[in-house]
Amino acid sequence: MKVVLQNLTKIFPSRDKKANKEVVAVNDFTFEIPDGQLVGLLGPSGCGKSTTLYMISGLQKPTSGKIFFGDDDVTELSTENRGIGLVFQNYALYPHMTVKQNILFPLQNLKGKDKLSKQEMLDRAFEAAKLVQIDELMDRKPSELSGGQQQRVAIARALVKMPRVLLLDEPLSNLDARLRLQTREEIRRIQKETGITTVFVTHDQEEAMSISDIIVVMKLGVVQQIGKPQAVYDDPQNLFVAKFLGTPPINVLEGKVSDGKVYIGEQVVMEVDGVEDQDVYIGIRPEGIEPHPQGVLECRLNNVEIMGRDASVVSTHDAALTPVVRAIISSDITVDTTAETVRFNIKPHKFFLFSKETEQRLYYEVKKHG
Amino acid sequence: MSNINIMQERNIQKISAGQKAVRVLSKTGTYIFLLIMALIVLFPFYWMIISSLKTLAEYRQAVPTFWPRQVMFGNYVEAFTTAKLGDLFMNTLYVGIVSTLLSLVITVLSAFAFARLEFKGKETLFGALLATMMIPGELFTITNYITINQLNWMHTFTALIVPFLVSVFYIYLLRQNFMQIPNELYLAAKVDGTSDLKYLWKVMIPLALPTLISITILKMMGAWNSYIWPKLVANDDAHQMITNGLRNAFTDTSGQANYPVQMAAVAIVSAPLFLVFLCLRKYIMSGVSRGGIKG
Amino acid sequence: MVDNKQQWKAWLYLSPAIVLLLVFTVWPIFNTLRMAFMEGYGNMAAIGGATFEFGVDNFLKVIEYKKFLQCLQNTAILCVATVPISTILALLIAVALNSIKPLQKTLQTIFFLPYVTNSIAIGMVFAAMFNIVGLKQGAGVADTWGIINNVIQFFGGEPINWINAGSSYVANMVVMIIYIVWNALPFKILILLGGLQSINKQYYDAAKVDGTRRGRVLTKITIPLLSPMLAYVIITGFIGGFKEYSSIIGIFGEIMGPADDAGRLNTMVGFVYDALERDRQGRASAAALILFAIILVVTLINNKVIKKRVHY
Amino acid sequence: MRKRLVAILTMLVMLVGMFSMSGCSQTENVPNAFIVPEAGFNPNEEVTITFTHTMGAKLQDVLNTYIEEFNKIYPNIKITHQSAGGWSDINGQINTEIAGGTQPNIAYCYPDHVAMYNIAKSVVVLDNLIASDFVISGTNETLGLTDAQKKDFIASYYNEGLAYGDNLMYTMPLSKSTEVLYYDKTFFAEHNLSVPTTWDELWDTCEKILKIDPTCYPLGYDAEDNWFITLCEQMESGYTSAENGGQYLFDNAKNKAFVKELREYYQKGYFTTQELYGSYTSNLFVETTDTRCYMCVGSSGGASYQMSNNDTADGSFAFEVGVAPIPQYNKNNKKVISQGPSLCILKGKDTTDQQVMASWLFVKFLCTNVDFQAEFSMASGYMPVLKSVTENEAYAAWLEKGNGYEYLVAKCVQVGIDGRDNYFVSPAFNGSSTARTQVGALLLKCLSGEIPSGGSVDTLINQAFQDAMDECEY
Repeated sequence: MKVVLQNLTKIFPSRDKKANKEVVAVNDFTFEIPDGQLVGLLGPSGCGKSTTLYMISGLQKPTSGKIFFGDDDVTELSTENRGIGLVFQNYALYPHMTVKQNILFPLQNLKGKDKLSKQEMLDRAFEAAKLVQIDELMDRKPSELSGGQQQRVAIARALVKMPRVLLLDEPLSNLDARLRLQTREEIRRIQKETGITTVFVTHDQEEAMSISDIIVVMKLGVVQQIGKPQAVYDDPQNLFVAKFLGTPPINVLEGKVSDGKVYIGEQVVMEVDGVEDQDVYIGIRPEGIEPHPQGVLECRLNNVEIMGRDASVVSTHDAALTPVVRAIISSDITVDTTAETVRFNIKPHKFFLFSKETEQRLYYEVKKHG
Repeated sequence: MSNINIMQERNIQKISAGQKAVRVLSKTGTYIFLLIMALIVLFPFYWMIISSLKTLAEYRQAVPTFWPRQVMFGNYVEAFTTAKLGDLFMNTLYVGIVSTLLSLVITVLSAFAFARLEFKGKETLFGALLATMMIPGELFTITNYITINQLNWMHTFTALIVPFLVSVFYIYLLRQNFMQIPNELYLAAKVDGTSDLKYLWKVMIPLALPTLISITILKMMGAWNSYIWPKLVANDDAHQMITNGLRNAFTDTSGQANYPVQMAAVAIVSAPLFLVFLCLRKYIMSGVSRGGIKG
Repeated sequence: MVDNKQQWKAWLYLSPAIVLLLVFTVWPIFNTLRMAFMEGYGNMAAIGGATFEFGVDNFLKVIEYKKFLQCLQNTAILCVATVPISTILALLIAVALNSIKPLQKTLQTIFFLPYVTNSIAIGMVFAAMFNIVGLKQGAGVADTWGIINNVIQFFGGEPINWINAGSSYVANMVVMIIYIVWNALPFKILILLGGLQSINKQYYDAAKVDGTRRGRVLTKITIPLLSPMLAYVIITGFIGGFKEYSSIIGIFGEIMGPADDAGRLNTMVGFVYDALERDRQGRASAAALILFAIILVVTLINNKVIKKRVHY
Repeated sequence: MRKRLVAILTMLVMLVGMFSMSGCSQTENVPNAFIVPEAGFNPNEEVTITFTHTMGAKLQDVLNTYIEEFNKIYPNIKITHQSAGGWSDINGQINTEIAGGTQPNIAYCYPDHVAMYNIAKSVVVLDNLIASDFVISGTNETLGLTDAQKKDFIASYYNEGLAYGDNLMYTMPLSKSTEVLYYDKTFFAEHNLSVPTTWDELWDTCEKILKIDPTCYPLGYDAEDNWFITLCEQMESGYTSAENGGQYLFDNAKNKAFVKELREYYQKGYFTTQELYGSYTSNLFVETTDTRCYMCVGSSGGASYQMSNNDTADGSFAFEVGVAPIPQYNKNNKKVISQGPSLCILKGKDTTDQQVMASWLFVKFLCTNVDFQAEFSMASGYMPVLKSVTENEAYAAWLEKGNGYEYLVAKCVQVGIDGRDNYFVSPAFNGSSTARTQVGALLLKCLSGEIPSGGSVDTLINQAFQDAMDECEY
């Protein structure tokens, strides 16, 4: 089932009546989620990602725009008729019901021709429980489960009625780091096994990148970029996206383009074609620079952090907007840690220019790089 | 997992229209139900008001009138002037405030002991306290009256305040509330060397504030409505409480009440209570809801 | 676990409450017991110098009373009928109130109003609403049928003699039930609405996603989550129901029944009052103790049932 | 064993009481008889006494004026007074106060209440005080009542204090009301009807009225219990007796017969009562449009409720209200019920003789002061208890005064005063109020009850009497 969002807009009336300021939570969002894909809505808090999710679920009504499931316009359709499954951030498991009762609950709501026999319901419930590997816990109450187990129950409950679309609201935020890794793989697996079109919301870019087929980066209600995670990472369309994706974060420096040359301070770090002369922000991924005695970018060396396979060269630069300039290198490469400065070479495909005025990406062709 | 999607094959248009109709209908139904119930609930209140505006003769009529033929605002003036409302009000306020404060202290200490401390016979004692709630209190009146008399408390505010300082019900309510505050907080406070009282004051009381406010309001309403006991132990001018003052002021020769004036007086003294509810509704609501629901 | 310091502290904190309870609750209870076992005890008579023998005569007298069963029956019927009706009605109102936005606060305030409305006024209104004035025996005519009968007639029904001379027991009981339910509503609505507002909205969103019908949301989600509140309301409702007395005076006056059948609607507490009025404290105490035993048993059963059902 | 003891004691008390009547020595052997100390009342010793009543604000004003008057004679007696609320309140309050030993010195009372206080032996027997010829120094007054004062009391009111089964005097009458027959004088004149004086005449009149206005109730009777008790008294058929701690005598053939008769008249539509009608019958009486009633028996103290409307176009009254004594059964045994507050003096173990005597002096003052009696009567609409009040100028003028509501009150008072030789009070003992409630309910049941299937009217009546007796004797 593909899901189409057409010019979706949500405006909340201002809480402060005197100020009379409206809050635009989602602004003109248009997007088609292909059938069977796992889509991550990504952005900092307040970016409208949850609102979008709730509009897809039907719990909130869009101010304008349309939502289609397949070819059906479901904009006016209420939640219960949309055939979705929703997993809440804190799971919303009914505390007075056992796991089994929780999972059975959606099935017991079915009526008319959808109505199932008791045995069918039980079979389906166990099937769903097996899928999320909680079939051992069916008679426990939610309060007797760990966070990860509760999460699985919530997913099972959302899946058991075979929804057309599965929606997950910050599914991993209540879990500890190890569980988070494990569960996100689990979500991925389940989604692939069921083939249900799935949308999930997260503020953790790593999480989104690691399991999504497609990610949607949002900021202040406006979609910044949509695409496959790697594509977005490799080709950010603006400074925000570049900064938001990637750990450690991208290094950002101030610079300018003059006469086809890219300057950081007085240093020319690259020569490019197709960019007019202007002040720019320069984004360089940590893996996009490596120490080289003749490197084009000179920074003051702070220290080198060895993290097993990789090492991280931490340095500073006056033009940097980020507190440090970081390079991720293979730990095989040795760096003279006693030196005052370090020079880097830059890999052109990890080197992005953004207009200082619009923060939009400036595309260029490399003429020469150091 | 079976791949039959049970949610497919639906006539979206039809469902869409249907659900809208259902929504409108159910909203309308809800409002109609609430408004009808509200009217039923309001009726006696309305009656009190119109009764307070009738003449005694009209009030006694066989066929009650729904709107006074002759609107007697004079009843309100009479109620206000005959009954020395000012004095009554101050007495009631004094008793209400003092008994509320003392009662809160006693209730908080007891509830704390029952909720947090371990001691022998705790369950038994608590059970016994709850059992006392089931005995009709009217039986206690004479014994308590004799006690008050022997303590030489007749015609004092003490007699109005002390016998009702302990309410098992409030202790129960507050204990339930305290029990919901995680024990870790108490243990942490102990580790930090915080004294019990400081902990109570800094942690428990702020967390239980809505309940304490509810107790305050119930207690004040109690002072407002108490009648039989004050009449017995302190019905002199210096200590008379508002309900007693109202009841006594408007009787005629045969000991019959002049109801319209009495109703006017009741309406006058109900007003402050009503205002208090309006202002503190939020606290009252959350105070009574703290019975043990987890979010 | 139980260290000495805590023991000592606990009793210290409890001491003000315990002292006051001993003086103003336990001592009167003890006195009640004493009077209950003194045959024919009367306070006035005691002051007058009469002496009384120890025995269970008071209890026997209570049970021998011709209308004792009637009192018990009235009390039981009022309890059994009013507690569920008022609880369900209060629940429906609270749920409805919780589900609306415009007017919610106004309506909430209205439902609280009876709290500050004087009880004298309420009793009189109810009596006036059901009272028939000038009923001609057998002729089926009256000067005024009362508002309730007017409504019945409007819908084409036959007027009913609710509370006047010649009215039936069933009609009397219906009036009492309506009155008591009405009286009990505000408190229950307040408690239940407070409870509802503290339930996490996500449970309802979750239910909505699953297409749960309103009725099922109520029975499967709201009621279980509200169960501590409901338990509280039901238990206090029963205790209050067993103590029912003043509401009957409110409608029927001191004779506790329609004019031609005094005492038909008398209750256990009414019996206690009657005995007190005739200087029969012994009998009153005995009856109160019997009542206490009954309430205790019912509450214990209640607790048992509720423990099973209540989710905490 | 105990019963016998009680019986013997009662006998003894009665014997002593009879002796006291014949002799003039103080009654010493009565348990709570007050014995006037030889030193008598000391007018120089400060004494405070308390007085609990049910007066509203208006009457309290009158009372305060006369407390001042009283203090001119006895400046050493300080009187504090308070209202206990209504009639139903004062009894319970004083009961509790007696239990705590804090009863007031003087209390408003009805006979039922006194009977209850008397169980605790808290009521001062007044005989010795009344008989005392001790002259209070500084005044020319005796402590007791002079013969003239005694004679000035309307005898039946005065005798109410003796209605406790032992011939001892417990209360002094303060202010009284009775039942009177209100009738539509305009209507009676128009149709040439005469005011009935006996029940037989009344039923005839009812029949005539029904012919004129078939939808009316010719008679309305507000208080069912009073009716039953009055008929018992008029027929001398027996109601209750205060002897031996109280006896219920109403379950007899004569009473059953009159109840059966009343049922017939009720079924014919001759009358209605407050409970049967569903509202005060005075409302029917003053009504001029719908169902009417042309005669109404009600309290003389409730005259204001019997006044016809003056909301006609020209402000005149819709009809003139007449007031007459209630009908009698036997013209040689005229009986009218007497109601209204009396005063009793209470004592506890801490009460001093000085307090009792001071209380007595105040009670005596209120009951025998013509000016107070007149003013109280005018303020309350109740009747004075002294014959000479009618000679009081202000009072006479008030009785003469001719218009509206006050006129009607005055007329009621006049009828009440005229009938002063016929008053009775029902005996008082612990349980007499139960009897009152029960006969009221029993009358209603007999009037309107359905005849049980397979039985007759008599079955119904017998059952009703039996039930009432059971309740009384329980």
